[in-house]
Amino acid sequence: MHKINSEFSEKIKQYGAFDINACYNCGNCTAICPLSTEDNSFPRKMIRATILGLEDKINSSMDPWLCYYCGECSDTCPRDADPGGLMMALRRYQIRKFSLGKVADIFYNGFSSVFAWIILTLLAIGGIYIFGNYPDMEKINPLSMISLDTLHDGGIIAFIFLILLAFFQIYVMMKSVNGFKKKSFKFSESVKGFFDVLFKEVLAQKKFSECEDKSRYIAHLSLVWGFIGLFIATITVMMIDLFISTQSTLKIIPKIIGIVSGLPAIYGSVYFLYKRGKQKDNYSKYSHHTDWIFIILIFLAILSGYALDICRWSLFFKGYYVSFALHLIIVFELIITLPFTKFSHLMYRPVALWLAELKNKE
Amino acid sequence: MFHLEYDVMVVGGGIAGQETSLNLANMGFKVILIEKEPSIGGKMILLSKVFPTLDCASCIATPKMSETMRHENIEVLSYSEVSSIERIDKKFKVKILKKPKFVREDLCTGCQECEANCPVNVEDQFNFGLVGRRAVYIPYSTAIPKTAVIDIDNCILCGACERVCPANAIDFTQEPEYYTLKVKSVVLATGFNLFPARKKPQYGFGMYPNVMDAMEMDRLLSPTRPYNAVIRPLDGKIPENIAYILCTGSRDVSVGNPICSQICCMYSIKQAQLLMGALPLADITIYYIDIRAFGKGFEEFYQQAKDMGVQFIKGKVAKIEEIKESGNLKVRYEDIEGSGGVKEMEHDLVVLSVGMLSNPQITSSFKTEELELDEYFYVKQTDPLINPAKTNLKGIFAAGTATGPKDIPDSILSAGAASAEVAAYIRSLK
Amino acid sequence: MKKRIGVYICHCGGNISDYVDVKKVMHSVENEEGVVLAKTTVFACSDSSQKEMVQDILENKLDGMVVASCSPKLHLHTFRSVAERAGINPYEYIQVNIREQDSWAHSDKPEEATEKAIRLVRSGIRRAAQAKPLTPNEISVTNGVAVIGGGAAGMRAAIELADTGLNVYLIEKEHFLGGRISQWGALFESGERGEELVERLYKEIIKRNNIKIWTGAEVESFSGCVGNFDLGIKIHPRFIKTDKGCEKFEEIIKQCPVEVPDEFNFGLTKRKAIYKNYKKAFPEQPAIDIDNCTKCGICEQTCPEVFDFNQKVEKLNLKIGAVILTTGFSPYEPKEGEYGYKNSDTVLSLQQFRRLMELSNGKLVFNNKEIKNIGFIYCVGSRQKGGDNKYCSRFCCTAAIHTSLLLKEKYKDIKTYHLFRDIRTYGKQELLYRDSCKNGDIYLKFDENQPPEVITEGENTIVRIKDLLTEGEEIEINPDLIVLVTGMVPRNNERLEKIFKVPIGRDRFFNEIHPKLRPVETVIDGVFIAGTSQGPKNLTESILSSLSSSAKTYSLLSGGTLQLEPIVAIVNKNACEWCGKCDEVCIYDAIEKKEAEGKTIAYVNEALCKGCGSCIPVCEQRAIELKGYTNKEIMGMIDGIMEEVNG
Amino acid sequence: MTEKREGEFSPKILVFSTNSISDPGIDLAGLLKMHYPPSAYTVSLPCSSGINPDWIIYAFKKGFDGVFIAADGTDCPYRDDCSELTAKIVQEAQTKAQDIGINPARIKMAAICSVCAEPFVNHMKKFSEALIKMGSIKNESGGKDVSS
Amino acid sequence: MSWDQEKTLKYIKNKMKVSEKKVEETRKFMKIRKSIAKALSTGPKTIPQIAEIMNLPLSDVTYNVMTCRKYGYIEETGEVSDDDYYFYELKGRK
Repeated sequence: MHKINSEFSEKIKQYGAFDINACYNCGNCTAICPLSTEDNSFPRKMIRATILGLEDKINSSMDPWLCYYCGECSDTCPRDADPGGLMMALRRYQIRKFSLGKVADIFYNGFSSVFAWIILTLLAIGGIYIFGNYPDMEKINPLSMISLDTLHDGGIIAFIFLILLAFFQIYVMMKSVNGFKKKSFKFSESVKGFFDVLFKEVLAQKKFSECEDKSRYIAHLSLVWGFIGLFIATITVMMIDLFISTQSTLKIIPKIIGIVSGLPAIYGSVYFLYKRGKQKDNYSKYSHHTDWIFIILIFLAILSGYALDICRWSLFFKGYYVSFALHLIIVFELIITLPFTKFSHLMYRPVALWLAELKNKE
Repeated sequence: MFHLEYDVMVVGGGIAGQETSLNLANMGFKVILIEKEPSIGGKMILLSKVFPTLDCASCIATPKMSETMRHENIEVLSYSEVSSIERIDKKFKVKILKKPKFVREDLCTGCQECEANCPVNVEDQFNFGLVGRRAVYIPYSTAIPKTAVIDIDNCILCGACERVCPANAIDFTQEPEYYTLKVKSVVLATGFNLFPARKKPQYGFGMYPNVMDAMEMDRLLSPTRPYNAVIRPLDGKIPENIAYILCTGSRDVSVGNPICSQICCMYSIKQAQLLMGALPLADITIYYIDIRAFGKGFEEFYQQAKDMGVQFIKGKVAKIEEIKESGNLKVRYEDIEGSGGVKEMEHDLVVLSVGMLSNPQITSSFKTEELELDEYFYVKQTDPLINPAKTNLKGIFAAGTATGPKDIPDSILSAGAASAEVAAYIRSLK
Repeated sequence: MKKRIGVYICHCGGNISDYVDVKKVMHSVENEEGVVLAKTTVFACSDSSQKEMVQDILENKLDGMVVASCSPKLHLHTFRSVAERAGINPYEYIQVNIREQDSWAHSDKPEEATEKAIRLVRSGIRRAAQAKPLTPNEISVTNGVAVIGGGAAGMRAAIELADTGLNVYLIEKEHFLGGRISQWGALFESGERGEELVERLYKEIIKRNNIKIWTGAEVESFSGCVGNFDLGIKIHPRFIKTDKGCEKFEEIIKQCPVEVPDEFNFGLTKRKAIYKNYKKAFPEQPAIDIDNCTKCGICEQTCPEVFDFNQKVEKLNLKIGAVILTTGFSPYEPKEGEYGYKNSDTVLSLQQFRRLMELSNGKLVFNNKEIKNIGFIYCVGSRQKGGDNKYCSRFCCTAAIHTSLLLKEKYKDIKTYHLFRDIRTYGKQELLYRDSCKNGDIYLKFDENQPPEVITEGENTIVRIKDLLTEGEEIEINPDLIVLVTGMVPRNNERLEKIFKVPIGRDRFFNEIHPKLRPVETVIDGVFIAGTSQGPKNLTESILSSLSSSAKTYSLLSGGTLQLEPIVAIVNKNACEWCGKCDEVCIYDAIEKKEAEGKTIAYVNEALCKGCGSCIPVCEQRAIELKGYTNKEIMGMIDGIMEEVNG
Repeated sequence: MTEKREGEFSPKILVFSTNSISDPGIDLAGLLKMHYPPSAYTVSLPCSSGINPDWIIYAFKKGFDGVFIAADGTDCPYRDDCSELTAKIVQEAQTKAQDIGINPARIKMAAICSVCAEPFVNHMKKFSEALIKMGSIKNESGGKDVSS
Repeated sequence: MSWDQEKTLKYIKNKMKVSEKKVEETRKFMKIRKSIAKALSTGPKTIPQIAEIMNLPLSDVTYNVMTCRKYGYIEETGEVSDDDYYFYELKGRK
């Protein structure tokens, strides 16, 4: 027995999906969706749940994470109800819903998010100011600005914080989507499913590739691979610093990885920035401010990374340290807000895919 | 034969135009009927049978057509177009272009000897390209006037027709003729255009031969059927499993037509019933959003189809894929009321129940004023509740599907209404 | 003189020739006596075939013609006019039905169907051989049309007919014109209100001095035949003179002490014994409901000159040429307990609800409760599986959705729930459905076998529905008011049906002859139907049919004369020995006693004779026959069927 | 077609129908492709109350095995008492038939409305079966006059 | 009815040119017609069988076979193959 809550769809409209009420339940969106399957079909069921305000159904659904917003559903919707837009809106809704202590609310409210980002930035600057030193202006040595130990400790603290939060929020999500109820999963299947998702979806982005518009898939894949590369490069540099020597020539390897991975990442982020700016395709017609902040941060993170290297080569020391500080601030913000912003799809989506995989196995 | 002045000019010789002409002629008005095709009859004459009574369309249409043609108060100009309408005082000066048929109507006996000897083959527009026709042709066996016409764009000027014509009716010297007439009133019964199914690329119409539109299916089922059987256009196979996709091009903003065409549900149900008769072993599935069986006897007709075993599935088909080896088609839909979820079903023939679009071509003929259209380019009814045939222009009336989608009974009623309004208008001029 | 007969056997595209060997039929009959020519044709009804027939008749000097094709219901007139054009008397044309009653009925046995066709065609030939030329009777017609029912359709028809120069008698049962539409409020498409529309029509009507209106009038009798009917009407007194006005009617109505439930508002309010349906109802004078009047005399104190309590029931006899029935519909009245109707204070029909909307200003209040949530349940009384009303009422989906849009416009935060089976907003009405969805109205779909359940507990009403759009899950709503979207049912018109002898369809509405060929005509010549008396329609559609029937009426009467069917009884003067039995049995008073050639015989008044033939079997002398169905013709047909068929 | 052998006897039925009610009903049976014995032949009249009993006897004499009157019943457009009048005609014809040695059960009447396709088909089937049991009219004394 | 027939054709030939493409298409159709006739000369065949002999896409064959049927060159035998195809044969005429 469900009761109707017609306020709910109004609430969802804060996150986009303004036209969803126009839906007349023809099922075209579900049927055109290349990712929708017989056992796991969306988005119409989500539309229905939203219009009727069946929050349980929405809270317990993984569907928002399985959608890549190819936009075909919205392109062909006979009522112009933008079903894809709803899936995005529901994602935003769920990020809030699953976040610890509703912290994500801060970032999803236009008003409070301004303060949050300012405070975070100030915090980062303050951190550098407190824990850092005045850098060595004679040569380029990032560690002269902020010590290896500080970085190391900060990094570890951030990672522990992140991992705890991630586990907690994934736990919240799985509980919410009834992921734990099905005790019938076999352990071996779970593991296999995990690797399937890791290789097929995280690394190859197979589902994304099923969208009609392949350019988005390529851009996203570039971004993912670029990011993984950059991440590896950063970690490796720190590892070499920590365990070998800050002067080790080995550092050339992560440097090259970094420069090479930066390129696809730049391509990907520019692509999305451009598309969102142009607002032509359905998925880019409407951008929530959180979408903008996320993509801009990513872009700035990579850009500041490149600026670092450019300054280093051009021996523009001041520029180097400023970029370094900027890079640190942005990376800090990205990492620290990961569980509460759009970035969190990095953790939710693989889990959702994994759960969906296991569900299909039943 | 030709008066220079008429009481009424009716534009369009479909069922609404004929009915309007006949009504007015029976009241004693002089009517000139303009039809752009070589034969009057419009779309109805091409149909097989009509819902919900399952009368054969020709049985209803042909007597009306011949009565129209024969009526002493009606002058029919076929293969003609209205090129201009100008208001002069209380009357209209209209210019009509009579396209050359290159066949003398007064001599042609309709023996089709020319057709038998013409070497050219082009797609037959009255069979929607299912078969070919000659460059000289009679549109269909029930055509009125039943005289041949030469499609000069496709003619290779071999002269075979001219040589064999026993009546010496071929005349290549014909030129376009312009007539200037005075009329007191004009009725626009210009009908509708079929939704071009190609505009819905997900359905593969034009790409997959076994995806056809419903008008083609109606031709396959009609007494003058081009295949003499219901078989697939791909390979001539007798289909066993036929799908209907309703709302193709209707109720669909993505193709720019959010309104309902109001006939597709019923004609699909009709075709399903006819197919059950023609192919007793075939399975028929109708994919629908809402079944709109609203007219007199329609709901009962729908229930009858259900009882006959036609399967109705709620869900709009989103796309169709062809299976290469068999030419069969896989349709993808959400089984909303069934088990739920996306389903794929294989059919060996898919019929797209295409809707109606407006045919606003006539607007360009108005030279001294502008005819108002509605949002979807149908002629706007300015007083739909009380004077349904009235347009924004005094003396210009509309009937049939010119003002919006209608089925045949409603078109006929609207023609009746238009004739009453025209009669009142002309009387008011005195 | 022997007849020269032409025989045509139609393939009907294949409808006939697929089962009946038409060539064989042709060969079997071509040597029959009198047959000069026998042919087959693909479509006998096509223009070219018709032309060919005319030519054949002229060339071969034929004086009889037989076409074996479809049912005579379809094409008898077509071929009669072919015959006529070629100079044959149309009654010397015989149509043989080898489609409906042969090829289609016996498609399982083609050989036997062919044999049957041969026998049938032969019987047609025998009949043609005996057929006599008949000439229709020309009669002059009365310039007058009665329109029965003063709703929108009737009023519109009256205006149209008056414009053609006919005298129009508009007869309305109630004391006020306007019918159902005046109860409705804002109308779909233009937004014009029903009352305004009625006013517009009324003002047009009174401009025309050839329209006579009788309100409070009932039809008593109807006799005569097409072109010259007698219509007896009974006019109930209004007790107020319609030719006199008074400024203070409103006050007078207020003063009246009597209060009775107001039918016009479906009992939602009370009215006085002196009343108007609504403030601007037409005619402008109020009427007095004498059954409820206490004759206290208070009303007479103001404007005494307009009152006339001595008015009596008046009977009139109108001479008319034709009649249009626009008697409208009744809203479906749900059964007690149907979705809680009458059992609960929270359940109304759509028609009642529209009145409630009309009557409320500011807030929407019912039973002292402000209405914020409304549940509409569709298809109440329509598309019934088990019940009487199998049909779809056509207007109600749009009406309910339009209502919901109006509500949203007027009361911003009202919520509506629509429990439907299929949404049938056909044509441009789809746009209303779209707008309603966009407004946030919620649509829930139920299966015909699992209708929603209405549970009422005092003030609280719960509706449970298994929503097919949400995987059949049970959804509960808690509306303040439930509106049953009730369709149209035919009016309880039994008396009128009897008087006019109009045929009734399966849906119990008046039935037309054919929805496409003759959509506003009935089997009774000169009796037309229009509007919702014929079946559910929205206003525009009602007007379409009303105008159509006006056009047909005008065509019928405009000539001043009319040709009557010549199939009437005929008396063999020699055999008749007046016994009066034929006169006794004839209900049309067509038989008269007459002295002729020295003896008393029966005489048939051809204008009154309907050609039923009831007089034939009662005549012991067998002195009376029916033209076109004489003994010779019938027996000839029997002979034709029974002669052996030679391979 | 040659004379049918005993085993294949298909009784010939003459059906009197009415132009506006029962004939369309019989048409509808065809329209719906419902099958009934093809040896039933219809002669349509304005109204069943106008059937001359002599025609029925004549039909028997010409070799019809049965006569079926598809009356209008209450649907008659001419008169309300149509059924009663028709019943009287049937009675008269039955008496006459009996007088000349024809089984009166060979005359049957039923109301067939304009949509009564199915009832009509059932009547035809049953009547045909009943007539098969009665055997050919030629075996009855009244059916002697089979001249042609 | 006394005009010179040849003249009317000449008249239009002077007025308009026939594109080579149209003539080519007509030739092509004649060829197809002949090869359908040839394919059927050995006995009745179904459309897939004709297509195999003619080596043309199925849908083109259906269109052309049906056109030939319409103009009375061929007709169906009335028999149906096991896999639900009609057989077509040459008609006496040509």
